[in-house]
Amino acid sequence: MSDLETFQSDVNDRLAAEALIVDVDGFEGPLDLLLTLSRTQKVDLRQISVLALARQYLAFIEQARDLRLELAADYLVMAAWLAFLKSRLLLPPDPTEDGPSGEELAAHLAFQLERLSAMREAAAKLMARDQLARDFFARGITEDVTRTRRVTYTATLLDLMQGYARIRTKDEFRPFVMDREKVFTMEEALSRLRGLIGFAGEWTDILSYLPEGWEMDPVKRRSATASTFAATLELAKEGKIELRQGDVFAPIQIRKKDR
Amino acid sequence: MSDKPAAVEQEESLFEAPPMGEQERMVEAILFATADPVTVAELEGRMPHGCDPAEALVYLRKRYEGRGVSLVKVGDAWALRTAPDLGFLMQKETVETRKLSRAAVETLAIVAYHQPVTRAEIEEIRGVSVSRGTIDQLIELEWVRFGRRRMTPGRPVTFVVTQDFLDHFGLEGARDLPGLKELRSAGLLESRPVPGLGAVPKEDGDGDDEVIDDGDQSEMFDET
Amino acid sequence: MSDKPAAVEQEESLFEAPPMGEQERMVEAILFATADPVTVAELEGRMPHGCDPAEALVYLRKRYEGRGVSLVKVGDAWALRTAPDLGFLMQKETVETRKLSRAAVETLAIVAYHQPVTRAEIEEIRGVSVSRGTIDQLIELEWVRFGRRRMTPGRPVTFVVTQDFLDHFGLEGARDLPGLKELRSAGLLESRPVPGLGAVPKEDGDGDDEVIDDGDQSEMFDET
Repeated sequence: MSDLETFQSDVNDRLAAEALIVDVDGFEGPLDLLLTLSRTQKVDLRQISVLALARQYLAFIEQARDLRLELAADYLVMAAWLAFLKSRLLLPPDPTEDGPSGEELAAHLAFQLERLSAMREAAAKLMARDQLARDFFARGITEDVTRTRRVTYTATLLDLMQGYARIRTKDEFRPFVMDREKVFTMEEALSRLRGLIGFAGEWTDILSYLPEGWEMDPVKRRSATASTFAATLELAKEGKIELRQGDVFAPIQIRKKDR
Repeated sequence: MSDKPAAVEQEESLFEAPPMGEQERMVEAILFATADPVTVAELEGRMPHGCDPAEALVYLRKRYEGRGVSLVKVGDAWALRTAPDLGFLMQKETVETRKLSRAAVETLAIVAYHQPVTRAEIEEIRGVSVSRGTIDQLIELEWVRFGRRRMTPGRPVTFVVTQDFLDHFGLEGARDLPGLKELRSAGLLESRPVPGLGAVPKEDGDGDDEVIDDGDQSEMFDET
Repeated sequence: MSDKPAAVEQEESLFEAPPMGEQERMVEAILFATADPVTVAELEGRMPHGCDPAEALVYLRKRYEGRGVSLVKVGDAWALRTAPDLGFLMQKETVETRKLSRAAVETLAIVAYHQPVTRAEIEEIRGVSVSRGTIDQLIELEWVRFGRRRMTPGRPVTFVVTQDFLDHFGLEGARDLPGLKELRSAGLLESRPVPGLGAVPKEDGDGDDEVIDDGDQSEMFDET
């Protein structure tokens, strides 16, 4: 119970601290956030001060970052870009430098915001229209005169595409049993090693014990390496071999243990 | 619309009923949109208080006299029906549609994506032999037709899709068919890791041809 | 249904089209018989030889003006729909549609206003990646379909809105989208290149004559 209380007060502190900060998850990306911020300037989007907007955004990100370290990459990329834009807008243009001017970049950003805002309004207008089966209706009794009975077959584009996808991705589908083709089991590795260690009088790299045909394909190689390694541990436990490794990540070597 | 004189004798009611012209419109709309014949009582229940659907029906019936549609009584209910003498126009309405079989869909898809394609090639891609009936059916549907013969030994016949096919599937051209990658990104095909590119396919092998879901590496700002 | 001697009458006027009043009845009956919009071409195909359904539609539209049902144009097809002001009578027929997410609504609007539009362009406008389910949902609703590929590097697939979309929102054509003219004159439907990234080719530069050409959706935007 007291845990819960502590938790509760933590949450309350956090909520208080974030009182002015809208949860970043509530936004659909940096452009959405910028659009919301721009509304506080209460001017036509065409007259918006991109510099002021950049400052607001950076301040927002700074603050949000203090509180939530997991702030998304998109937002940080936008923050970096806006910081760059801010400096371009503040510093006198360098005539030797190529590339778009700060004003051009700012104008483009303003355009993007205006366009997004316009699309939002358009979407709202669209949804506010009278809609079929809600405000107006189609014919309820469709004709059922059955005179000529002709059978036609139908399929949707979706059927077609999914059918195609099904065929083309067939090779990717590996049911469990098939998948084992690329798995070298520890039992297999053990029986293979048992047959071979008789020859391991000298220290030899365990990788030289990988079964033939398993060295090239990365998936097979990984599986065979792992099972072979596990098998050597098992054999070492049984006292049949010795293992050594010179250094971290150095080759692991084995040698037959003479009794 | 309110050209009709309002109903003469309106029952004493708290609210004034709409003018008869309006009531006629209402009855018309209800009969048009409802899937079954509608009784007077039901009309009354659906219309504003004080309406007289029976009277509106009289006007409506007169209005539709001699038209392509007429107001008919079905038992004790009313419905709008196309005029009996125009039944011959309805032939196209009586088509029974069935879903295309999976074999046919797959064959059709291969023709669309690989045209011109020979029968042997279709079989190679599908990994099963293609029955004669399947291609015949597609040809009969006029979705597939013969293309030119391939200039290879045996000069096999090829298959291509038709304009009817494009029309049916709402395509501008066969080239506009989305590729696998696009299918995937449009969400029409569950994305799954490509073998050899890291993640190993999940080993819960559920069936062999259903797409395995890849637990979705949800993008942070995924919309819902 | 009774088999009136309509067929007989039909034979008589083998070379003469029925009078316009009769044609109007036929169009009316055909449109009454179906819930889906019917194209002029289809009307023509079903009516007796020599009929002019386009003209009959003009009369029919006038006849239904101000009535409970009206004749509406949907793309290049026609349908009868109840008058929107009577929607309140139709609670029983109302179909609860799945509520679209904000992302889906915005994506739909972008496709409608910017069509043909690529996925990358949608993302550029929204400033966020389009999740798989969003376009999938719109395609499933049959409001959005694949258009032609853009003739730019990568030949990306484009999206356009469908006749069902027009029908659903009561639009005669895409050019009747609310506020379209204003948006266009404000330059908000242009795809402006990001400064410094050079010009991005916008329109599908035709000239690729291999593409099967047909009903170009750009005509939806044609000013008449």
